Amino acid sequence: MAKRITMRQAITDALREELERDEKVFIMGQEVGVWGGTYAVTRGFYDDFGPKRIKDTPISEMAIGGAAAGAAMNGLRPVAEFMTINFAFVAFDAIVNHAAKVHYMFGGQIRCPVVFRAPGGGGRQLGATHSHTPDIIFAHFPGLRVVSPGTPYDAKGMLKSAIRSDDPIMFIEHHTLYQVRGEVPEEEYLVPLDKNEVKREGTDVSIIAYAEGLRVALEAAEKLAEEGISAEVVDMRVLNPLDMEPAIKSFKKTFKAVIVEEGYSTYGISAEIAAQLQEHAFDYIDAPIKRVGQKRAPLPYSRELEQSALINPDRVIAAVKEIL
Amino acid sequence: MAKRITMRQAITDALREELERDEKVFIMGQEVGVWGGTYAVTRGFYDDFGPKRIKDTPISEMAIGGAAAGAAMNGLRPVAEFMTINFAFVAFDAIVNHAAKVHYMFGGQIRCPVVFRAPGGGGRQLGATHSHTPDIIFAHFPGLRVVSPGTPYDAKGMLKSAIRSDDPIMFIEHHTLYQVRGEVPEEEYLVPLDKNEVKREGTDVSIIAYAEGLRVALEAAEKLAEEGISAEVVDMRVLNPLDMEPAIKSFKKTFKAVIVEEGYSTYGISAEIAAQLQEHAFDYIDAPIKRVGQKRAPLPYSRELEQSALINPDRVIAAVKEIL
Amino acid sequence: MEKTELPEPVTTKEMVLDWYRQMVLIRKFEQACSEQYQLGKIGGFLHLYIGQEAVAVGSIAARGENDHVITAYRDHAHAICVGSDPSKLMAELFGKYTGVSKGKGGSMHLADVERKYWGGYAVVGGHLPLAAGISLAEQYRGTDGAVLCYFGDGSTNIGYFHESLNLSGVWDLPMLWICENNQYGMGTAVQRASAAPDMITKASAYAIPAKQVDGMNVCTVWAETTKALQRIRNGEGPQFLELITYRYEGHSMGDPLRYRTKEEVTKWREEDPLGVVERRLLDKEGVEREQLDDIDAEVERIMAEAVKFAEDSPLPPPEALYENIYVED
Amino acid sequence: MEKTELPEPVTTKEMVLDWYRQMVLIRKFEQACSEQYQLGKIGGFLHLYIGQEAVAVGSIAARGENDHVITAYRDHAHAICVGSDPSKLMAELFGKYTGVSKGKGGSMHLADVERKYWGGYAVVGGHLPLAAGISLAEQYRGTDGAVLCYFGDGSTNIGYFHESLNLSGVWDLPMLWICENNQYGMGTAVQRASAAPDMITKASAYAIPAKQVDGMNVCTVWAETTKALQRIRNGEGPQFLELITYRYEGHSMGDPLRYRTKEEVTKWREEDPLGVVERRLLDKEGVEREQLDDIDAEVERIMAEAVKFAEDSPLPPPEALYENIYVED
Ligand SMILES: Cc1ncc(C[n+]2csc(CCOP(=O)(O)OP(=O)(O)O)c2C)c(N)n1
Ligand SMILES: Cc1ncc(C[n+]2csc(CCOP(=O)(O)OP(=O)(O)O)c2C)c(N)n1
Ligand SMILES: [Mg+2]
Ligand SMILES: [Mg+2]
Repeated sequence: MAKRITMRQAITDALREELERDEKVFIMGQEVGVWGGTYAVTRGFYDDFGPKRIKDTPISEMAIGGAAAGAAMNGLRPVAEFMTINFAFVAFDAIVNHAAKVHYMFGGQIRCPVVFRAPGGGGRQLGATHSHTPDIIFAHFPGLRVVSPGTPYDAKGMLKSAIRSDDPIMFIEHHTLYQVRGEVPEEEYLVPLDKNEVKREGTDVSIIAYAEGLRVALEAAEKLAEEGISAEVVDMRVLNPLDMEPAIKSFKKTFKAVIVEEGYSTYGISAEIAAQLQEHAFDYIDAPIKRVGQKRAPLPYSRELEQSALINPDRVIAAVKEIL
Repeated sequence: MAKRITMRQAITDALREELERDEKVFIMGQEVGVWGGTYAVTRGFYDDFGPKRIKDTPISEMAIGGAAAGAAMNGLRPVAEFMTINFAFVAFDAIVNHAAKVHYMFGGQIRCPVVFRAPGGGGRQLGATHSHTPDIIFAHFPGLRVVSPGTPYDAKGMLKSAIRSDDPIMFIEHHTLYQVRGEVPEEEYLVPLDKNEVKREGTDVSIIAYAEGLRVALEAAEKLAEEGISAEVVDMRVLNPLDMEPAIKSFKKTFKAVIVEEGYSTYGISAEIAAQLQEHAFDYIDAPIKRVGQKRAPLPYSRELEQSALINPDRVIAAVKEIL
Repeated sequence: MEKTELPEPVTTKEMVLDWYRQMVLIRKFEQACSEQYQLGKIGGFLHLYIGQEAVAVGSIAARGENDHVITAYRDHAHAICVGSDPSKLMAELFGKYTGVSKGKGGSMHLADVERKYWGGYAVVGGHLPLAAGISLAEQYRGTDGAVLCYFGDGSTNIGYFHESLNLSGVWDLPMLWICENNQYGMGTAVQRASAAPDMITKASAYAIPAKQVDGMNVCTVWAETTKALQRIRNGEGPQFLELITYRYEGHSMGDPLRYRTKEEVTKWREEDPLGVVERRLLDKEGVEREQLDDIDAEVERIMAEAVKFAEDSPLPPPEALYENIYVED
Repeated sequence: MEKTELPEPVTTKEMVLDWYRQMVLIRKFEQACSEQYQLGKIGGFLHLYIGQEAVAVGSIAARGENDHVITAYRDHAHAICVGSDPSKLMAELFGKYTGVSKGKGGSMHLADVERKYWGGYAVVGGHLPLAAGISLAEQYRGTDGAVLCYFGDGSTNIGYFHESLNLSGVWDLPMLWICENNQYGMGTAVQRASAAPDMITKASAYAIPAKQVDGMNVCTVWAETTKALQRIRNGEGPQFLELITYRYEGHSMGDPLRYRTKEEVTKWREEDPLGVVERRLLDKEGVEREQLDDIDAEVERIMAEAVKFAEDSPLPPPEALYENIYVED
């Protein structure tokens, strides 16, 4: 039995199920309690689980990042929410230089099973500081698992796996996806944190994407199909450690690739994917590997101007046609 | 007339000359004054220029980053030193979300001519948190100029240009280079902040690198020459906005490239370079573009183990031979 | 540094009338924003200043010509107080090219640098070190300029606050730190976010003289700000004011308001800063009701114009996306 | 929370003797490190604790079995106090696989989690929120465990300090914040970095009870720490101790020491914590000189062993580079 729910609901369900399953799991962050979460992801949790399990924090990102890591080191399973990923910049050192390092630096004595949740992305007219898709600045660092689901099914299954994992995890949500609906089974399931996969089969070109990029890629593939172009869409929901296998396999089948990400493709996630494709599937490369990402400018407030900088199916389709 | 000086001396000379040239230039940072700089870059400055121009700060990276930006906004020319680039993580938001954004976000009303100096790199047995080469996490953001010189000549000329530039600049030094000597003219000169260049001519393969990577690349090229292999070495000292032209030109000549960087090549600077080469010079690509960077692990303390993770000429030579 | 006794600054009828005008303008501006937001003309986040008008008006009225202003994302009022054209402000909120920030900043990022207003900043606390740097530049040049830096009660819990106030103390910067204590940071009441009983306690950790002030009375705010700036110019170092006030509306549009009671809001509305200054004018300054009505009418005209200007203004051209990324291109 | 009066804890001769032993062991350990560093056996940064021994020994002696310890990079002493094997500590400094952190951490990153020692952390202030989180876990489980978190005077100026102490106050965490005020942060004297006159003033910004303590007298340190921990267990919330002490050596190896005078160092050496405890034992506790000599000799043996063990231990195997990056592989 399955139901169609939004990505927001899928994340809410995952959190609720894990809170109920394991007493050690708790949530901390700004406005996650009384307010119910500024994206309403934790609405009702405060009443149902109480202040011990659902902790409102001061506006103190450094302490949120560090205290969540410390609680994890000492046996709890914190899910720390950054109101948006932009504010995780303030906690950057706590995340990449503490949570991500303690297991290695102390020779395995310490484990840090913390989950950092953070919604990111542009398109909401929030201006240059509040619209980042900075996923690569986290994926760059070994020791930190970085995942970013693109469907409600994956969001629920991966978040549950993340909470049960013994490693520190950056769980990146793209807020444009919160309203997107998808099939989610009634019964419990988990999605692994180390496997990427093909989300749509095709033969002419590989469109490699994740999160909001995946949504755009699937839409583009749909339109391309109408024109008789068969695009395979590979989901890169696991960013670090990066699982390239499905992408390489797909590329060896289609000989052509367009990589799509919501953030800047320049110095972005897609740069690494392109670099690995040409290196590991060199004999199959038939055309330049294209990248579609946010245009190389800070995001402006003005709606039309901001929209002009973002990815969309047409830009993906244009890129595909360039190499067909 | 030219003299042979170390990179450290070149940076010291650049700072001193600019302090003398322009009253608006001042230096702030931890231990830059009384101590003389923990890397001795500002030794003697405190006595010569006094506490107004050479400002010791508390251990407050967020305030160092933000106050330097604020002083720049209001007409001064601050050179803010982070003792090491690892501590710039704490100031990450101040650098990429404030200094790098104010000009754009306020429609050009504000200018922020600040220079952030930060030495980085591994190889000194400082452990996982103190050994980063995280250049990409800064280069990722438009609005922030990111440069990283590999020779004393460039270090001096680029730092002087940086101090005179009206844009915020991340000036990244790799501490392994401080002792390296090179020719520097007695008379004043500047090196532009938007031009990369060939540092050694060759015909068989392009080795593309910067900073410590450049040093290693040049050493590798030397050894390769002894074996009759002619490597062209391209210096990518300008990381953002990225000037790809010399690299693409070189690649179109040699059809082969090995990219070298001190940091992780995975999700690193070299990923972007590889991605652009295959895209912009597709018809010239003759072999997989190889990357040589730090092995994908946090850096350990133990000397031998740490050394085994770092780049060296032999790893570059091996990569070159794989594609020749 | 010894805390000197300063004479009580005296207000004139003209001053108070002008403050009334500004406060009405702010309130009507915010109401217009709210309407235009409902109409979809304004996007992004919108944080209204309604209820807090006396804070910006009274304090900015006290600034000298070399003094600077900088604040957070709740920044419309401060722009109006420094004298920015309401039309250009509204145009900015409409995302138009004629806006103060060319449509790139929006509600949270209004600035008017010609008027020494460095703008609104949306990352909590991020503008505090900028303020310290701006004041450092004045000190460096030896002017008598100071910086009025506004921030909320919730912002005092972020590292930026700590590092910036300490730096201002260590470097003896001409900084006036102004905490707009409106009782909440989003849905979090002060005592749920701050271990300290009040904001002025925090200032003592940096040996910065601090005073709690009634933020609903524009005259009091003006008087205390005047004295604080005087102290800075007397060389007594950075100063701190905690202005007790209240935000009538939600934190931003779409606030579920689960965290406070209607009763609480009503209680605060009774000491509405506009009512306070109105009573003062009518009862103490001998101003006629008509005079105030004229002002209200004038403000209505200004706001009607502002909205029309915003409506009629052009959007930024597509190439504006790439303008102002770097100064040198 | 009312501050209760607590009885003065009383020491026994055996306790003081043991503290003497630990202090001697720390000093000899640090001296050995210094020698081995000169010999090139130890690399990276090396921060010695010489002069501050009474702080770690006296405070950690007061901890209960459920209490945790965490500190910064000046972390050898704390490891010795929790009972870590000096041989495994020295092996870590030698970068050997037998070291407490398998040679991956080095001097700045010693840890011994079995003994509830969470280690040394090299990013200034970075371990303060970790400490808050560790204590949160104890509170969450309802144990009587508390966390002793050590940090320097210079570290109180970073945002981490502010956010962590405030959080401990708001959440009422079982935290004992211990400031090792050794007068300098690298070359920066306290008053050049902190606007506040002393460290305890800072604690008041979080409504955390704080006390200044003579950090050169191990018995005083023990007594005050005992009481502070008692207060935490009584439910009086987080506590703060400022231990006045001094570092005799440079900040780390190769410190040019331009920032202080020989006279100042001599003055402080006169109240050498080892001298203080020695006099206490000989004059007040009726201990014989021979007894102390025996302890010194025993420590010499332990240190000789430690260095030999480190020397003879194997380096990490090449594949260790990729071990412990993730728990699940
Ligand atoms: C670093 C950071 N964390 C979180 C946020 C989200 N946020 C925006 S405003 C706000 C509340 C600030 O409250 P306060 O400082 O009291 O100002 P007020 O809104 O009451 O004027 C929060 C948490 C942010 N913008 N920046
Ligand atoms: C965030 C950060 N900034 C700067 C440094 C460099 N640094 C290492 S120790 C130190 C001084 C710390 O002084 P204090 O807290 O008093 O401790 P002490 O060394 O005196 O024990 C500094 C500035 C660092 N490690 N981390
Ligand atoms: Mg508030
Ligand atoms: Mg110190």
